[in-house]
Amino acid sequence: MRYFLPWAFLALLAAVPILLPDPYTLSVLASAGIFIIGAISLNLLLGYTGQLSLGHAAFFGLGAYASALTTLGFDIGIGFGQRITLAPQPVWFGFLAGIVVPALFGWLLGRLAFRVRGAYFVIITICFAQVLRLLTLNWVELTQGPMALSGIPALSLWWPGLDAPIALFRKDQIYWLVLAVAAVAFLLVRQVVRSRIGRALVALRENETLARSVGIRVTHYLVIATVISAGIAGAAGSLFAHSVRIVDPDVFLFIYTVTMVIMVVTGGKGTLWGPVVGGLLFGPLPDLLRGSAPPEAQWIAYGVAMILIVMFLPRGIVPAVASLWPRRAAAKPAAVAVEAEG
Amino acid sequence: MMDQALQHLVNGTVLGGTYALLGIGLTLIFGVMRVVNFTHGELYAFGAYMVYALVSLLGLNFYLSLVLATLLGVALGALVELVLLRPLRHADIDSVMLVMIGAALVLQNTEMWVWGGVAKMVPTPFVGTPLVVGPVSVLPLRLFVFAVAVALLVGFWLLLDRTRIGTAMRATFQDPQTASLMGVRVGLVHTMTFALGSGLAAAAGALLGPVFVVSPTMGDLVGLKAFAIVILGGLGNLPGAAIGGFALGYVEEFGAGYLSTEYRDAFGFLLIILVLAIRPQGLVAARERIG
Amino acid sequence: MLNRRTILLGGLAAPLAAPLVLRHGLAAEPVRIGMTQPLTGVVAASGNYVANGAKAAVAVLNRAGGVLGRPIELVLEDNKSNPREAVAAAEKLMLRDRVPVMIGAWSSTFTLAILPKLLEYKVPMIVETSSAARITTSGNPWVFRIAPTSEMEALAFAELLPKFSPPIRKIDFLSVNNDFGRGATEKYGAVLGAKGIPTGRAETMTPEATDLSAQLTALKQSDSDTLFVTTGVEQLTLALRQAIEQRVNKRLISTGGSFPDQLLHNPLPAGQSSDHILFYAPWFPELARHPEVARAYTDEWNRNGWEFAGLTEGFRGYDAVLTAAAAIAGAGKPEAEAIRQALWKVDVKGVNGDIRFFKEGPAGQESGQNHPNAYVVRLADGKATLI
Amino acid sequence: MSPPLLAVEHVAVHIGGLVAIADMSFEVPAGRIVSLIGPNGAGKTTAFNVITGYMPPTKGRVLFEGQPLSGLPPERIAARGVVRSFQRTSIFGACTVFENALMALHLRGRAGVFGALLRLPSARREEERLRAEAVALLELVGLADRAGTVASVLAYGEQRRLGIALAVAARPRLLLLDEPAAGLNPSETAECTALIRRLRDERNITVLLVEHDMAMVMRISDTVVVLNQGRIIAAGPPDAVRDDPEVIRAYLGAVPEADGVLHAPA
Repeated sequence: MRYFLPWAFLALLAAVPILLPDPYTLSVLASAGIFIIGAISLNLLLGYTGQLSLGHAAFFGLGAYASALTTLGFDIGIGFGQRITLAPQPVWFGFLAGIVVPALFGWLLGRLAFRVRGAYFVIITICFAQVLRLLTLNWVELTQGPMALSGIPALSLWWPGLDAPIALFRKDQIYWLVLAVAAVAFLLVRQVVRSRIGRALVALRENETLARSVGIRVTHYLVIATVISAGIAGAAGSLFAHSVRIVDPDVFLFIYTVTMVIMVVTGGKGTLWGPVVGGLLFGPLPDLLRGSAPPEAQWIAYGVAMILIVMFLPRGIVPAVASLWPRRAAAKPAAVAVEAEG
Repeated sequence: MMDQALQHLVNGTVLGGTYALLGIGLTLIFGVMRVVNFTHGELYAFGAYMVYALVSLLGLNFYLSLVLATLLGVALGALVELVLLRPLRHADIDSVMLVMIGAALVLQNTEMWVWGGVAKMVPTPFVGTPLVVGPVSVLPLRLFVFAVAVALLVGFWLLLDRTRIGTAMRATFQDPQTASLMGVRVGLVHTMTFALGSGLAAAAGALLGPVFVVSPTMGDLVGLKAFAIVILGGLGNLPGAAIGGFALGYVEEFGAGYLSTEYRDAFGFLLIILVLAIRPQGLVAARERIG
Repeated sequence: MLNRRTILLGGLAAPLAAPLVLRHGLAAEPVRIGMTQPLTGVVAASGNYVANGAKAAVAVLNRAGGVLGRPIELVLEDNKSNPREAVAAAEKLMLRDRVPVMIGAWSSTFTLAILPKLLEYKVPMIVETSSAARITTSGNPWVFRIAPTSEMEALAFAELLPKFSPPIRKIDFLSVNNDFGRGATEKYGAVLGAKGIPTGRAETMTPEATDLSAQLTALKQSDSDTLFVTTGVEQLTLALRQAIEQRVNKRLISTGGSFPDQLLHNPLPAGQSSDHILFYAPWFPELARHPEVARAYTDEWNRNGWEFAGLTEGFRGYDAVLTAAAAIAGAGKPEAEAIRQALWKVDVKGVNGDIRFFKEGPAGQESGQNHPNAYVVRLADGKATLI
Repeated sequence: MSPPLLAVEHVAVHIGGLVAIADMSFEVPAGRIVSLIGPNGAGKTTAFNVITGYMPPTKGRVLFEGQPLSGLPPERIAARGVVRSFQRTSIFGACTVFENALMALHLRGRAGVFGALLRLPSARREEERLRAEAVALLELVGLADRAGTVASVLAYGEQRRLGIALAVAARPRLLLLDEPAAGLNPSETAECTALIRRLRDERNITVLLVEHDMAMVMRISDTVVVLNQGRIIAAGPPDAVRDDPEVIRAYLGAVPEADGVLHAPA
């Protein structure tokens, strides 16, 4: 039964474009889905390692820019009369770059930031995203700065026997693409969390001193988590770039990190389903409110939700709902699931 | 060449004064309450909007408006502390951070709702002609802003050094448990600290709003820069925050003058990453604290 | 550090759902004109002026009976000074509101972001402000620009060169870091360079920058006699004020048609003046090409109690709506393709002058471009004079 | 004679201006149970912190199997085979007892990122092995029937046993136990003593012990090292140390507590 439920849920989500072929609804859900992928990746850091990383939009934005620039190509001078030129590459190369580049930056940030903890760590991650925003804003030769990278091609599918690749333009195609990536991201995080690595992360979160005494290498595992998290967030950014088809430096804004944080915290950090639940609640909110309320109302609602959740439901919705079923609550106290499966 | 350097020095000093004001408020709040205050930038914007409202809409005197805006900032800070932080006094630092982020969202967007998205300008009684001394020129308004900022810094230091509440704050800063055993009312100290820190941010906004423009997003970058300032000086280190404020002023001004004007705002953040990579406790040793 | 923009994915969440309302057969059904402008964010002031101008035109036209015997409805969407939001707003206008013609989107960046969507959904757009050359040269047959390109503006300015005394010998630029500012730096530099006037320094600033002291200190070191400032109205005011503060002793000229209205209330210090390249000079409506149109526009504006200085930019929205209405009338029906055809034939008496489109861009898929007029207004001690 | 398993050579630790350890040298031969005793503030826990890498020595060095440990972080030292328990109860409170055991078995596994992400067969086999080891570990300390319980709700004595289990999980060759019997009643203390013996005899683990229960120390130790004010004042078999006049003087200077046990939390 428990093995079956997630698959039924996935099947239901996959059937949405058939049951409800309204393009507007689909595009709202797809946009929420991209953020849910971001939230799933943030949860690995925020929930499982317990490190409040507030620079997550950096990885999302890096993924978007890396993917867009690989697909569009670039030609930049690096001083001393030297140039770096990249001819436009196929979109899936871009998607790959959108995962690898943020992962590399995740490694770099992890090496640097995990030297400190607490408030220092939080601020260094914020600064990281801010530096990237200012870099993309000003390195016009590469990023077009505030003029934004536009004309990014849509992702496409091709298989043998097909004359030309199918570009994924339509809203239902984009929806399915996002759903597929989200499902893969969910499974990846689940695998990590239920492995020896995931146990090491939770051990570090619960008691770093004790964890070190049993031989868990702190920086090593925190960096691994950051790299995986950054790669998944980058994939979300790449999906964003190829579906909205324009990227501007504002993707690095703190507010987008905050959006993901709200999803994770509301749903329940350190639970696999938390970001999904939080994302489904908050993802479509801006579009539900569009037209009926000014954009400020949405952010005020986000802010109030954040305050109320932290004050009155600090573990989030998923653990609270799970505790309604006493059997499962006893077995899984917001920690890592290690009991035998299947 | 020398002329340009002198001008940058003057600009950096004037800028650094307000940065120091911002940094001290933030670092005081962290030092006493262990709260990373994400609303700091919004209090800055709040101060600026209050001056705009008082001067342009109510037609009050400019100087009086500055005082009132600062006091309103103190009141808003006290309110935030009582409503949000007091119930969370024993919560972990991350939860408090999340609540403060939520509060900042609410504050900024309320400002947006009330005042609209178009930037406002505040008329001042100062003439637009710069004062010229040798190769250097500076606007009287900026000089006034700098003088007030320095006066506030000195006044703040006197408050900490000479008054009972100041002593209580310093005691709580150093050791909250001992302070409460010695009869310091920690709750009151927290409210006062947050109100005072917020007041300093509002004062900075009230001073700089008329120099530049007043807009709902003006607190964004400033809030982040305030973090940069306190990290430069070491979190919870008051003299460090003042030094960090001036350091950031000079780094931005000279960096923009001699390296790149485009990356002006990035220098501070790059510096933070460098500082944390090389010397995580901040530029100024963490042991020097209040008093 | 928080920003209030609607969620990142507005572009994806384009409102495709069209309300299933039967539109045809209702006599009083209004004709919709879509418009997207930056109503909030760093260039909000200009965007609001242009939007007001459009509202004024709709009011004036509706009093005169509307178009095709139906009232005109302006559907206005905020693009929040952000290209991504511009796409979202445009998609909402074209797909949910089903507007047959659009006006937008102030900045070249926002307009360029929208262009592919015009091709995708086949709706014509009248570009009222954006100056980047590639808007009309990229082969998009749905684009009709009434605003001048940076180059047209520079050429118009070059004709006024003899009126400057002492003459302009060497120039500097302080430009916002986007198509608008970069275009001005490039085109004015080239056009004036061809006239033997070299460029000294060219500095840039991000759209949200407020402290420009570093750029100005650098510009002060240059031996040029004239500084061109190109940016939105808020930053323009800051730049001029701070230029005086930093004693940048050069002739100050703003380009692009923005006018720093705050300088009317809070003038620059006595003896300081600034020159502004404008496309409508509201102090002298009688000098406009069609004084009666300019008068009607100014009267409607003042009736609403909007800020006087906004007139210098608001005319863009006014002229754009006049153009759209003329095209709808010419098409005989509010349908996108018919309006596109009709736009090639319009001859509108606008506030700026006559609006007619000539073809630009690759053959077979040309965009429309208008040839507007430019004025230079000198502002000193809060008073304006026409040069 | 082969080198001792652990050799502490002229270690000194200065914290701020204070001297926590002035000059300390002692050895722990393989297969023995060595106790480190001394009154409050003698520097025992500081010694543990230095040996296991939580604190750098100001002077001197620590050799394990003839190789220096100084400068290595705790997790590396654990990987070498030196693991400690903590004075204050230290467990992963929010996790179940079984999860605690699995987490502590970290060094017994090798699976990396790809094994985890791709669920390679080798990684799955390893998981099965680790689960079996976890069961065995919990049986060793008598907590097998509590496997599904959240650790924070265990009784105090059970938490202490779990703490020891966590330290033993990585199969250290040298186990450092910091006051394992503190707060235990006499029967629990007896169980604990038996457990330590079993660890040495069955699992071949050498033990360095800090403990205040003198009866337990005298019963279990092969060698007793006495610290006072950061210096070693005596070392030798329990009987010899018990009668050492300097030791008696040092302890009479300390205040015996109501239960007759000398407490010296460092």
